[in-house]
Amino acid sequence: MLNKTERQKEQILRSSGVNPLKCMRCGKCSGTCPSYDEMEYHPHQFVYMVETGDIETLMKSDSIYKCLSCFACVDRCPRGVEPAKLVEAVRLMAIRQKDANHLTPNDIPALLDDETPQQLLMSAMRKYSK
Amino acid sequence: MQEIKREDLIAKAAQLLADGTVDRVIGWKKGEFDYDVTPAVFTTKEELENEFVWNDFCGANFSKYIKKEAEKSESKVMAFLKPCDTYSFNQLLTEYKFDREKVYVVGVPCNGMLDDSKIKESASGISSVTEENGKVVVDTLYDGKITLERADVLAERCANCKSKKHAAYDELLGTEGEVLDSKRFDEVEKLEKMTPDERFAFWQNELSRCIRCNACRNICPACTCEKCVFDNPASGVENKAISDSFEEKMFHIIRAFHVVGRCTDCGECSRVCPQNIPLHLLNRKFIKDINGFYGEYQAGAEVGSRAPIVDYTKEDLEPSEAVERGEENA
Amino acid sequence: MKVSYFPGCTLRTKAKDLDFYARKCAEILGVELCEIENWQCCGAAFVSAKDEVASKLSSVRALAAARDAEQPLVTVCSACHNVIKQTNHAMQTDAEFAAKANLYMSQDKEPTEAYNGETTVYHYLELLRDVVGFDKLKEAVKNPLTGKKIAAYYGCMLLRPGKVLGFDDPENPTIIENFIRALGAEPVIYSYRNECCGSYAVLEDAEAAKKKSNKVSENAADNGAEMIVTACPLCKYNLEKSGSSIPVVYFTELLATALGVKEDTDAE
Amino acid sequence: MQVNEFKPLIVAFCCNWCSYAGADLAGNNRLNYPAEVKIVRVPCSCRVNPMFILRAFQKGADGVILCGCHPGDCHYTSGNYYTRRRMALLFSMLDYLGIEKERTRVEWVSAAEGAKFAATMNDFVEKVISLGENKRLEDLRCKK
Amino acid sequence: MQRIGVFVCHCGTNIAATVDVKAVAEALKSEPGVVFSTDYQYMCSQAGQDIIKNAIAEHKLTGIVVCSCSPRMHENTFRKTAAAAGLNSYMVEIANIREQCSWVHKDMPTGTEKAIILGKAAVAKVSLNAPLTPGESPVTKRALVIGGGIAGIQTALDIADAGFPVDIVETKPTIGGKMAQLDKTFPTLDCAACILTPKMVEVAQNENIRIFSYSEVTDIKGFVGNFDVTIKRRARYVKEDLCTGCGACTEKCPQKKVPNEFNLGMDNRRAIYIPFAQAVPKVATIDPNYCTMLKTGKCGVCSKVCTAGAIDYQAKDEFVEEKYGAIVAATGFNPISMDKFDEFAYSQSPDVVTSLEFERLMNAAGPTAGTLLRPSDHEHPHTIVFVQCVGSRCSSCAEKGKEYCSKICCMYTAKHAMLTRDKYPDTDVYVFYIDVRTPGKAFDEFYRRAVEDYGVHYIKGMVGKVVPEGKKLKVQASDLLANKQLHIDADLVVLAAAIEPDKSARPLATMLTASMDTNDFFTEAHPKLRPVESPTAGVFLSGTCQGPKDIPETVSQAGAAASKVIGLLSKDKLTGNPCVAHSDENMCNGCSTCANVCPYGAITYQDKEFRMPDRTTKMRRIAVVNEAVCQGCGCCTVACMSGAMDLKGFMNKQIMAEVDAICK
Repeated sequence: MLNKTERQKEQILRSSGVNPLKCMRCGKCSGTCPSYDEMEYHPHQFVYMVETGDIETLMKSDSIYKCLSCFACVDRCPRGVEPAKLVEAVRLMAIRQKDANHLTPNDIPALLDDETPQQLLMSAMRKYSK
Repeated sequence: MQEIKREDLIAKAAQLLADGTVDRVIGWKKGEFDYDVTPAVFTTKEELENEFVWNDFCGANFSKYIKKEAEKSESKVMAFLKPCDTYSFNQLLTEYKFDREKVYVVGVPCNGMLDDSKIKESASGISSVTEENGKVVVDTLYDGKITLERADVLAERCANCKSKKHAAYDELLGTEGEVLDSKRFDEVEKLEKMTPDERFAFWQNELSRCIRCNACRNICPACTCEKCVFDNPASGVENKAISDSFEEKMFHIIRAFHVVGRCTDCGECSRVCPQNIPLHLLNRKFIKDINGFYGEYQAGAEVGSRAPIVDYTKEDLEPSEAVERGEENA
Repeated sequence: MKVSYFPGCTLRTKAKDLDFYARKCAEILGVELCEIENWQCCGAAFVSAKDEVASKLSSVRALAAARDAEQPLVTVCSACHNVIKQTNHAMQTDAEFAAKANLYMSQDKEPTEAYNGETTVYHYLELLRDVVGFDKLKEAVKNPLTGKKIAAYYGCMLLRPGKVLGFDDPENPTIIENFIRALGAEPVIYSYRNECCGSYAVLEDAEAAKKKSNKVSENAADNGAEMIVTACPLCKYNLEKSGSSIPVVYFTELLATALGVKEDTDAE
Repeated sequence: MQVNEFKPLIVAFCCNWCSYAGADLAGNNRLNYPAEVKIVRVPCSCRVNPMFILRAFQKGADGVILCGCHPGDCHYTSGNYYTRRRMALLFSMLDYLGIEKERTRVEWVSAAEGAKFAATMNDFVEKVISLGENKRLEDLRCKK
Repeated sequence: MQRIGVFVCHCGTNIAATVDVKAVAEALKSEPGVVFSTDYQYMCSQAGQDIIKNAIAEHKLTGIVVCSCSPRMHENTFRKTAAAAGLNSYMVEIANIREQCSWVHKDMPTGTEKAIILGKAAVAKVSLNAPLTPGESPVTKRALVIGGGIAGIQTALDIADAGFPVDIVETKPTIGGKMAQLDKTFPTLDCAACILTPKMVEVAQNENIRIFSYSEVTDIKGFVGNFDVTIKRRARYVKEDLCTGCGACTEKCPQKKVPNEFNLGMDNRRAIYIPFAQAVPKVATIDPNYCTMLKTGKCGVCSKVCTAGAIDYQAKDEFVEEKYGAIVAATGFNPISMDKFDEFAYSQSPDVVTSLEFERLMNAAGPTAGTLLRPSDHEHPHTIVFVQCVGSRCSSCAEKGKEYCSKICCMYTAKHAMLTRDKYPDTDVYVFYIDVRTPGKAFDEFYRRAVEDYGVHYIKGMVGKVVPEGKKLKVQASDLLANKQLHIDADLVVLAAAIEPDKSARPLATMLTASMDTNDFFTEAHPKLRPVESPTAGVFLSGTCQGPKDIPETVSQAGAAASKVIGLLSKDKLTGNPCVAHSDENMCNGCSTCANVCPYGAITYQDKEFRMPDRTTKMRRIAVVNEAVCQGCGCCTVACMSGAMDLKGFMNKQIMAEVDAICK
């Protein structure tokens, strides 16, 4: 039987399709990340923490909502690790929990202005709620 | 009905014998029945006048006889070659099988030959086969005269004739024809379109009838090895008769493979098969594949051409793609 | 040439210009945009998780519809382009995902044949480059934008993930620059053209988003650009909202101006 | 539940310079592949006569795979180019006769590709297992 | 009937752990022809070989099967053993029960079963073996070295010193290669030119060495000891024998705007040029892409100023054909293109340079005469960022980078950083590294000096983006130890680009029929035991064409390759491979199909008289194989329809017997 940590790790790896063992710890993902300063845990830490199974910590961190999904870390990683996919997998795991939506339709009106494109709402709902 | 008359052929042969150009003539002579015509060697005008035959059953390809005759003496031999025969003739020259100088080729136009087995399907007890007004008239012992459409009893290879043009001759009688756009691959395509199970059933049915009489091998102008691999004790596949259920498949696959790029599609193998196995469909599959994979190639179209199986390009398709492509066609 | 067309949600509302001029210009360039019937929003963000199926079905349906019409599928919005191309790639390469998606689709009211990634997806710019050809485009230009210095802003969604989208070299793209050249203007190369404007974070952290957008517009302006051209309504919104010192326009507007189908040639 | 596991018989012809060395490398790196694969060493893939392949099937092989150097890398310059043509034609013919096309394969494996060798063999064996026993080309009397 | 002995090796536990060796020996005892079967710990050991020798004598064996490791490992060993016991060495077959059995299968029953089958196949084959005797061929006592960098230079000098003639073919107008472009060398910091140019002069003066500069190999035929090589001498429009290298033409040539490849395009040269002052041969070359005379027929300035009358505008490419006994590949390397790494802004700013360009910027003979200046504005850079592993250790995308470590970058970057700090102490130098790899004599000490004595900032992390902004390069990077994202305003960014084999290596390998790995490095015959030989006999490897190397390694490998060449050239005759094709004249049709597919032209035809059964005679055309030329691929045997053509050692019957034994 797997314990909870192992189960979580297993789920993250399956859902993301990422193999963190490919990481050679160069830090290029964090070197290239535009949201680095907003994040508590940085892309390279996501990779390492998933590898070590420290997923609970990541789920609780606001970092998972700071990633812009710009995929710069994915394209620039020399080893093809795809850190952004790990961030996304962890975020999904977090918001899929009961009542854990990061954003609900009720929150939205307050955030809008006249020009806000639909796209923004759609993507925000897609990313932050289940 | 053939364009050139028997008399004209005899006259030409007699003239060449008389002026010393050649001392032997390869032609056809009557066997037991009208439709049973066999190759023969003639040396005098008299023999020719008595026995020489030229009719709708002169399908036999002389190429292999030429090889034998050319080896016999230093003097020249004359042969009548129909367009399809000339391809085999060239192919044998490509393989250094005889000396071109020893053969005098008289090209004869061909209007297609008849298939006696097709006639026999409609008539039994045949006493003679003649032609009247473009139709085939069969005299039978029991049912009297039976009239058949020529197209219905034309040999398969003639119905799908690839060329009325001679690839080689020293002298041509009558008028030269054209290379034709034949439908000879239609049957192959039909098979390709079947499911593998259907194809297997088809070939299982056909090939299991093989009695390993070796007639196909013996008539085949491409099978002119000094000694066949199936008779070669060092080959590991030596056997003269079917020894087990697989042998006929092995034999026919290997035989077809050995004539890849060399088979001119003369159709003799199917003509002589006593079991009526459509052996030409194996050869045609290879020809079709070669055309599709490596570009059009007609064995025997010219002397000295390099067959695709002994050639390559760096960009050739992979074996897996070859099979895939076969499927796309299906 | 006929192509299937997927306009996307924003092009029906806030980015009508992007859509309107795309259609007008296509006509001139001999491409018929056949809008897919009953298309549904692509969701605006591709969820990379393999176990997320339902949210990708609208893209699969659009792809299948294009397949059935035997046409390539064209998008103008860079987000739709990103989502649909990534979904198509998943359908081609992830058998488990494809099987799940097809299973869902088989429950549709009018189910189509199972879809396995047969459709070619073009962004409108790719259509111009690969199908119409920039040479042909150049010939069709009526009002060349001579002398204008224009910065192409790619952002992330046109380019990345590079291997999946196959749109252009993600580090050194040339397609919009060549587009700008074809229209007679001068492209401005600047480093931030392929960096993120931060717009996904607008609702989450507006300040952070603004910082990133400013870097982009400042970098473009510093390199001498008079105008930024983009394919993404979200980028345009964010760049403008963050106070870009130079105007931000859709590439289709620029195209329409050059082709002479836009009255207001003064795009500034 | 008792499962009667089908163990196919696979003959792999490997050229001495690339693929046999690739197989050795798979061994050096301890990369597993099924023991059903038996390798016959030939100097070059072009040494493989179609008769050998048919013979293997005749004697009960369920799959035959031929491995050679990558096109362009043949130790003998051009051997594998001929192999490629020969096998393209032969395999197409076998398919035409209704023989399952997954039973035959040509794969280019370099001396550096131990991993590819093992992966190829694993995949090939898996495919052949899914086809089951070779019934169409075997000689019943040769099989026990 | 053969009398066969079977010898099963345990290979310690390598085989015995997964194969029941005793059971294998026992099972093979009952195979037809087997009269003796045994097992032993290490068959390849002296004691093991003695067992074989004794058994051959005692049991009058006519053939032996050794079930052991790969024949690629010890086939020769056991052949020698057999020969020592008076048995023909080709009466030996190996069953590979290690690499292809015990090492790839997990459990004992499976391994044992397969080992027995492999053993049976070998027994079946050896039963049909016939004794073979290898033929002999002469050795041409001349070597060809392809590539005139430090590797080629050293190899050629060593071969020449042993008294054999050597030709060097170099594509550039001068020998010297990459080393000639370097400023200083690590870890001793000698000046590269000071140690290289004397060697270049030595080459020029050595009577045994000919240099074909500005030339390339276009065709290679033949085999070990007997290569026929065609060398294209490209027209340089200057007569080498007349040119004195005075340089008058290169000063007067009016075409001044030609990018100077020696300085990597960072300055210009003339259309007629001598690459650098110490070039060998020191002969001018006209660049036909830029020469006005050659392009338009108008100018002729160089011809007018040349007092030696060496200019020849009519020159044409010439082809030289020469015979060689051995060929050494020394084609070297190049830094990879930075096109796909534009996150570092290489294409956007001239102040982002590769390490080799930096080398030229530091060099006294470089575009800045040795003063470190930014290419853009010729100002002193005050902040320099070095980025390591650009394109090295990059597995994400084959067209982008290389999966391997380029090996030399850590050390040359340390050198660059140190030299910069030494010359310009006011400069801040940052090195972003993933790992610092310094396995070499005095290497780590060198790197530590850069950090400890010269104050170079080594930062564990990677640069993610470089943005040119005004005169600055904004470098965004991660500092993994501080867990911070850094933003550095740099004046110069230096990229340690991965190195890759020269593009000429691939076509050369094809001509040589030498194998390459997936990265286009030449493959060695054995990675540990035969590192300077190609698996193709008579072809040797020198320098970075075999893998990334620094200068000391290159020089030692060059010497090793030379010693292998000398060993080959000192032989008068070579023993050939007896496993060659042979045609049974009684079966041969003379159809020429076999000759069509022979890559070596080893098959010819002759007319031969045969006595027929009826006592007549018949002339027949038959194929004859030249055994010295045949390499034994066996392509002809399949082309031959009748099976007349067979391959000794791999006869149709033998392979069929193996197949039968496996399928039994």
